[in-house]
Amino acid sequence: MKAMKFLAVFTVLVVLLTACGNAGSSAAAPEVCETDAFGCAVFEEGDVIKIGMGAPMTGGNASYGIDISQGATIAMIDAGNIEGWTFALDAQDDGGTAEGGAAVANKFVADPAIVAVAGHIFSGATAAAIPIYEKVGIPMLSPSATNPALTTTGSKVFNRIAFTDLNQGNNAADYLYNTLGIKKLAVLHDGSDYGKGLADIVAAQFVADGGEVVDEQAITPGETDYTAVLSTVASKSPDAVYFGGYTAEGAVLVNQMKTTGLENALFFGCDGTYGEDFLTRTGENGEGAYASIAPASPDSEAKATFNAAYLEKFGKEAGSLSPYTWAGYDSAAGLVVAIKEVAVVSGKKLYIPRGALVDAVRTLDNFVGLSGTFTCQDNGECCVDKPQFVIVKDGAWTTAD
Amino acid sequence: MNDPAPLPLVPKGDNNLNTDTAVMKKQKKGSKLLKLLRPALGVVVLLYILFRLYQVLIVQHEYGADTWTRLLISGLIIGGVYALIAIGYTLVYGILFMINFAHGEVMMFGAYAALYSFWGFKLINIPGKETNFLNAYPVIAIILAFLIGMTVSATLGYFLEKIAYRPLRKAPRLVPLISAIGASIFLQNAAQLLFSPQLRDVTNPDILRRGVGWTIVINGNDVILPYTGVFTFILSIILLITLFILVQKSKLGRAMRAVALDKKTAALMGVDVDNTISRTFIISGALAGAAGVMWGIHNGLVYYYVGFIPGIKAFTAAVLGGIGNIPGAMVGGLLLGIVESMGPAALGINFQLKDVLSFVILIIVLTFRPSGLLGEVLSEEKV
Amino acid sequence: MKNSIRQSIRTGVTFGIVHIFFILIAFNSMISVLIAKLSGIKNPGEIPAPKFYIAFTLLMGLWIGIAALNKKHSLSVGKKLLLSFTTSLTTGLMAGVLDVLLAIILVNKVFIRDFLTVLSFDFIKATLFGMTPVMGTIVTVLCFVAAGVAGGALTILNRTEAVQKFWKNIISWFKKQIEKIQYLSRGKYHLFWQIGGISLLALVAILLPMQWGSYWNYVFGTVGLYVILGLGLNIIVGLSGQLVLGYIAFFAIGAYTMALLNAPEPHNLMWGFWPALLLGVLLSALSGLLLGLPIMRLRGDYLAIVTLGFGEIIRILLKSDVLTNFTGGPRGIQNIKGPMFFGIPFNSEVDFVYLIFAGVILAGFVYNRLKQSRTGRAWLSIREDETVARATGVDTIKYKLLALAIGAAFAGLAGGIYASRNQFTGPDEHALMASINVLSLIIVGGMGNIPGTILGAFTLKGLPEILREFANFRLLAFGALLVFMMLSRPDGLIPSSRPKYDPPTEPAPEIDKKEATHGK
Amino acid sequence: MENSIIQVQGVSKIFGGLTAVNNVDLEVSKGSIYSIIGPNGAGKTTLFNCISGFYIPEHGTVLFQGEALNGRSTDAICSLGLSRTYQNIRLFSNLTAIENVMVGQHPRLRENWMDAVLNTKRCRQEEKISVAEGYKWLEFVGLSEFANAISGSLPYGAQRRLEIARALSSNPVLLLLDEPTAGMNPQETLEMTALIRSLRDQFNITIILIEHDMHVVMGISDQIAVLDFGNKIAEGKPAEIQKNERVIEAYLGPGGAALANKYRRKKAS
Repeated sequence: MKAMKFLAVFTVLVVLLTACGNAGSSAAAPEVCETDAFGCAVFEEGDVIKIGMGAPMTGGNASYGIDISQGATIAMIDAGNIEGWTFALDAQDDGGTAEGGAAVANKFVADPAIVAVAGHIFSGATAAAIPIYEKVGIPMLSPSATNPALTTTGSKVFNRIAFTDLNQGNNAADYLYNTLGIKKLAVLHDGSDYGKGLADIVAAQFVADGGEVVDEQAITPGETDYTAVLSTVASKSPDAVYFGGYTAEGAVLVNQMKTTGLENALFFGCDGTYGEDFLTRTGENGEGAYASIAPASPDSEAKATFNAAYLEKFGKEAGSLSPYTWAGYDSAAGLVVAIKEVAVVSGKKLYIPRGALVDAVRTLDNFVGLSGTFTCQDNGECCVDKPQFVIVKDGAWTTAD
Repeated sequence: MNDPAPLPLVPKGDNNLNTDTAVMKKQKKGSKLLKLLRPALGVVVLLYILFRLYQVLIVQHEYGADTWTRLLISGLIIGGVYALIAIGYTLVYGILFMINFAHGEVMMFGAYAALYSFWGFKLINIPGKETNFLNAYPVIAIILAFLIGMTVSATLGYFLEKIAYRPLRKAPRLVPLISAIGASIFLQNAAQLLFSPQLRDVTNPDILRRGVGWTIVINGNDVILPYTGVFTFILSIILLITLFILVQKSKLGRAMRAVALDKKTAALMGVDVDNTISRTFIISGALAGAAGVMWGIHNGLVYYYVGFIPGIKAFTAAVLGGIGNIPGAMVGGLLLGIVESMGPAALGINFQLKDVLSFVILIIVLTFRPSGLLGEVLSEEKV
Repeated sequence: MKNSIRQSIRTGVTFGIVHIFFILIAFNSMISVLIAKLSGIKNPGEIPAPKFYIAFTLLMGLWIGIAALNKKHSLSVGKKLLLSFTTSLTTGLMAGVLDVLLAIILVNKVFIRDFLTVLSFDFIKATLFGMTPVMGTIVTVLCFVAAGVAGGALTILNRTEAVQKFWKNIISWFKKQIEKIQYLSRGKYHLFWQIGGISLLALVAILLPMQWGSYWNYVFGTVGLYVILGLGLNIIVGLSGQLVLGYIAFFAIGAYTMALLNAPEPHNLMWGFWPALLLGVLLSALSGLLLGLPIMRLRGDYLAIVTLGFGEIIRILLKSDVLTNFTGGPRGIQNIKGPMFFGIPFNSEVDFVYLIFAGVILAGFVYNRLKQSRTGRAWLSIREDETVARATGVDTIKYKLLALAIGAAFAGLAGGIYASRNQFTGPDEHALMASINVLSLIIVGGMGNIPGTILGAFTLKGLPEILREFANFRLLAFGALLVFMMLSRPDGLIPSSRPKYDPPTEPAPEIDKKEATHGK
Repeated sequence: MENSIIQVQGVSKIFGGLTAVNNVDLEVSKGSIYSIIGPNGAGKTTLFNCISGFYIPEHGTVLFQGEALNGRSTDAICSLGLSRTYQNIRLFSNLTAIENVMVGQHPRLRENWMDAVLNTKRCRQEEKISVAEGYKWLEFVGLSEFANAISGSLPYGAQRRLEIARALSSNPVLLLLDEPTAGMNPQETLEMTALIRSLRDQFNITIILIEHDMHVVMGISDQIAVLDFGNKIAEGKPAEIQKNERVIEAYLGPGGAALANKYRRKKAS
């Protein structure tokens, strides 16, 4: 009898859900669409061109997702239109996990209006999402997924403007050893794939350069008291502390270094600890802290206007939620450039050949964004120039010589 | 004697006894194995720990006395806060036998209260003086902040109980737990939507600036004893003792203990059960609020997720000390704090593994004292 | 009457607080956007036209008006209307006060978003319906009162004989249909109906995955995996009554076995799907035993916290530097090879849905068989009263361990499939929240029965997907629903019932002392 | 000792300071009904707990059919053929009556979880049998029409009988009944007495029972032991016990004997 009742419930649910999730298809189209590997996305009058974004909007990492999506939203406004067809961002919550990432990816795939994805934000979600986009030819341009393995799988659709750990790590180590003349380095990371990857490379390279790594420790992210770990680091009396991770923990470390016998050691962060938030949270403790960022003029015109727009729209300083605000803008803007490149208008309809778009993103060349200038390689790495090093001087990030 | 069915399994005569004794012997062996295994496991772990301690302390001799002092300090401070939150769990558990999963979120709102009240005070300018209320009258400001924080959290705790738990008092044991989990998810996201997911720093009054403190010189290096830390620790201890006295001496305390023992009888004796439970939630909420404010003052960082991890830790601490037992919660909290700060250093393992360490300690303690360090030992149940 | 007026005002205040909360989290914008979309506007933007805000306010008013008359039957129509009026007026006035405050913020250009982040000036303008502050406030109050009274009127109308009769008819009609089915399925066509029902189910299960597109395939796949998990945890919590909070650890063990044996990095073993799955199941079962051995003496919440600790230990170790070379550390493991099915690659979403359905059927089958057996009864007796169960001859420790091992094995199965479907697994997939989800789903669905577990899985995993329309409010709504469900149905959506045993048809074997006793 | 089924030899149980059972000897001959009486707190239930393995006595041994029970877990003891009921009813109250009885049969059955999953012949057979047996025992205690009712919801008397059925369903040799008629009205008491007697007569199950109701005790016991403050102060046939001075004092306090005699004389005249 249960079987029958359950059958009823089941069928009802099935019908309900199928009603929600049915996909459309494209109509007759210009020849590009015939030839294109994945066909075209078609837009009627008044439709909007959608760019997807999979990001953690809830849970412990929500600030990243929300901030990056907000940055991208402004990119949508700046994007203008293609003969009347405007752009819109569809940011979905993937919780930063593989399960969420795959769910969101499948949702985007089912939505014909989604032509490209700015993201995902976290490497786990991205890894699970790539194969799904691969099948239907939706290009990705991730602002922040740094896991090196992502670009080694020969994916056609995945690109990123984020630093690879290798590039950033090696240069940072060399800079520490050669330019700053650090001999004894302590390496910390937050146990995330980003932080750990970076820290490991820095440590290895620093040793290769001839320096000594006196201590390598991992901290538990999301906590607010790292005095214990810092004390043990202090007992090794390093000249500098390298930290691979994000501002959330980086700022706490900088503050607590002062009370744990590391007041004379130098703090060297990464692009994860760069941003206004670091300054406000560390105050005078932050003076003399380093960070490495993508090569760009940190205070360009565009950036200033963006910051103003961001503050106006979201009531927060750009970069106060996460260091990736500008990267978020860039990933969306870069996709817009690619889309404008390939979009075709014929007979009151807009056609976007998906295959061509995938190539267009992969061949993105010399795209000047807020967080750097990007040229995508064949493997999808778009940020390959040497990083630029910045230091906090009188409460502001200034280029270190 | 002419039915086919039961013959094969209803054993008869001698052989049945043999089979039974055989079965019994097997079970006996099994239980003996268990009896052996538990101490064996404990011994192994203990030996390993001792070996590591020997390695680190004697052989490598990595850290000097100054480092140990620093570790001890940070351990005590964090432990004090844990203890304070743990009390909340213990009170509620002792009286309702439910895990108030949303307790950490209650604390989080207390932290937000501290953040905003300090900001508010900073905005109030004192006419004439070149300063603001926060720094002009820091003591008043701090007291006010605590009052606000405790009020907010207490109110939250009160309504939490009224809305999410009270209707479920007769329900199966796990139902209130799920309701609590729902409430916790709700509160977290509510905070995120209200106050934005931004991570923010509490601006302390100057007399309690973070990262400043008395300096003691221990073998050459000066160890800083941060003001905020000392403040936090002393205050939490005071609060704990006050609460202990309250529960032991006051009328309310008696009522609480009565309800904890037996709701029906307590009601018959004229104790207003609902009222007592509400008050318990108010008290535990207020304590969580205080913990939140201290968290804000000492650690500074406040965001919507700040309550989750301490919540779990504090619950661990409560169980470690013997849940339902107030001194137990204190001991558990301090022990957990110290294990977290000194343990990894002492065993020479990565600080990433400090939670592993604390949970292992928990498991060991519970395997030998199944009701926690100070929990009353449940003997074999009376029948 | 005076009393009920006071009560109605109290209700009004409550709703006022709710309304203010909604405004402060910009819930009204979200609903307005939804309304706009429903009314056919393709891209309403974050802040749609004022009329949709008015619509939101009206909806709130209606709700209040209806709620005001909750459990009020004896009163006369006029009084009922009065009640709904007072309630909605109270709320309206509170909303009005809020509007005034907002207006002040707007007029003086106070920047308050550091404290309450949603209160941008555009938002405030929209909340005041884009009118002048005074007008906006007045309109708000009017909306509430009008809608409130309308809601009251509706309720009254709904309670009139005719309407009630109408509903009754509909309900009774449905009841009749169900009874018909029941009758048929009981009568001599019983077997036919069983087979019919099951084959229909099978047909649905086979046809739909091809039909409904990869997204819903994925969602249903996830739901299926959680059904398996739920059944496993049901054996531990539902049957043998041990509260285990670290259940996801076993899932992780299954997933990592699959990943380590079938991914190029870090070991490149490539054993293939099926052996890895089997090994994963065995390993999780084993780990269940190992966890169980030392802690079998613990009961209730002590067990809960210890197992929670176990879960966290597994997660942290998987993530830690110590094991990075072995488990890939925080990066997790990528490019996990999908299964081969008799030489055919078998890894599209649809295939996996089938695979998962198969897993669900297997799990349900095993669960059912166990539940209705000597073993199952032993577990239940332990859940009911461990001491007495022991004295009744049940080797409690053995059976508790057995429950842990089998439950863990289920988790291992789910984990293996999960890893190879996502082609990725990492330590943070297996956080505490996942364990809690599984526990919630079996309790929400109704402890200890399969339909309940399935429904629970739909609620816990399907609902958030359906709630995606709610954007950032998704988890907020989810948490609220969780509480609400527990309050409204403490025994779960489908409470379990005890199996019935009919008396034996052949004459019961008479009790002969020689067999019935151990005596010599 | 050929005829005795259980021998309690010098058993003592001490809680902290207080000696609940002090060096008690009992010997129960097979097929008899043996009552243990004594004022409240005399240590009767404690003695039961020592015999059935809930407590491990500090001194002394319990021999059951010649085997020492010391240190054996309750489940092992149960599967030796010794089962019991409880002073405050302890049913599996969310299970149905029949399920309770089926759990009771646990030690008799050999089916394991693999059998259940694969639904082997053994499993099917044992399931059939355990239902049949279950109904048989419910029939015996007169509850077969409540078979599928939730046991917690049964009336008090029925619960007592169900508990006995559960104890019986493991085919015990020795049955310990802890106050079987407590809180029953005279009618129910009579039924219970008859039930206990028929247990012995039909199945030759030896019964040790703790009881306060003297009519019951005197009515059915072959042998009675009296405990007071943990000591066995008397043992013998009902008639002897009724006359025993110490017993009367134990119940009525010092000088009780005289009082009792007066009372007897009144009744006589």
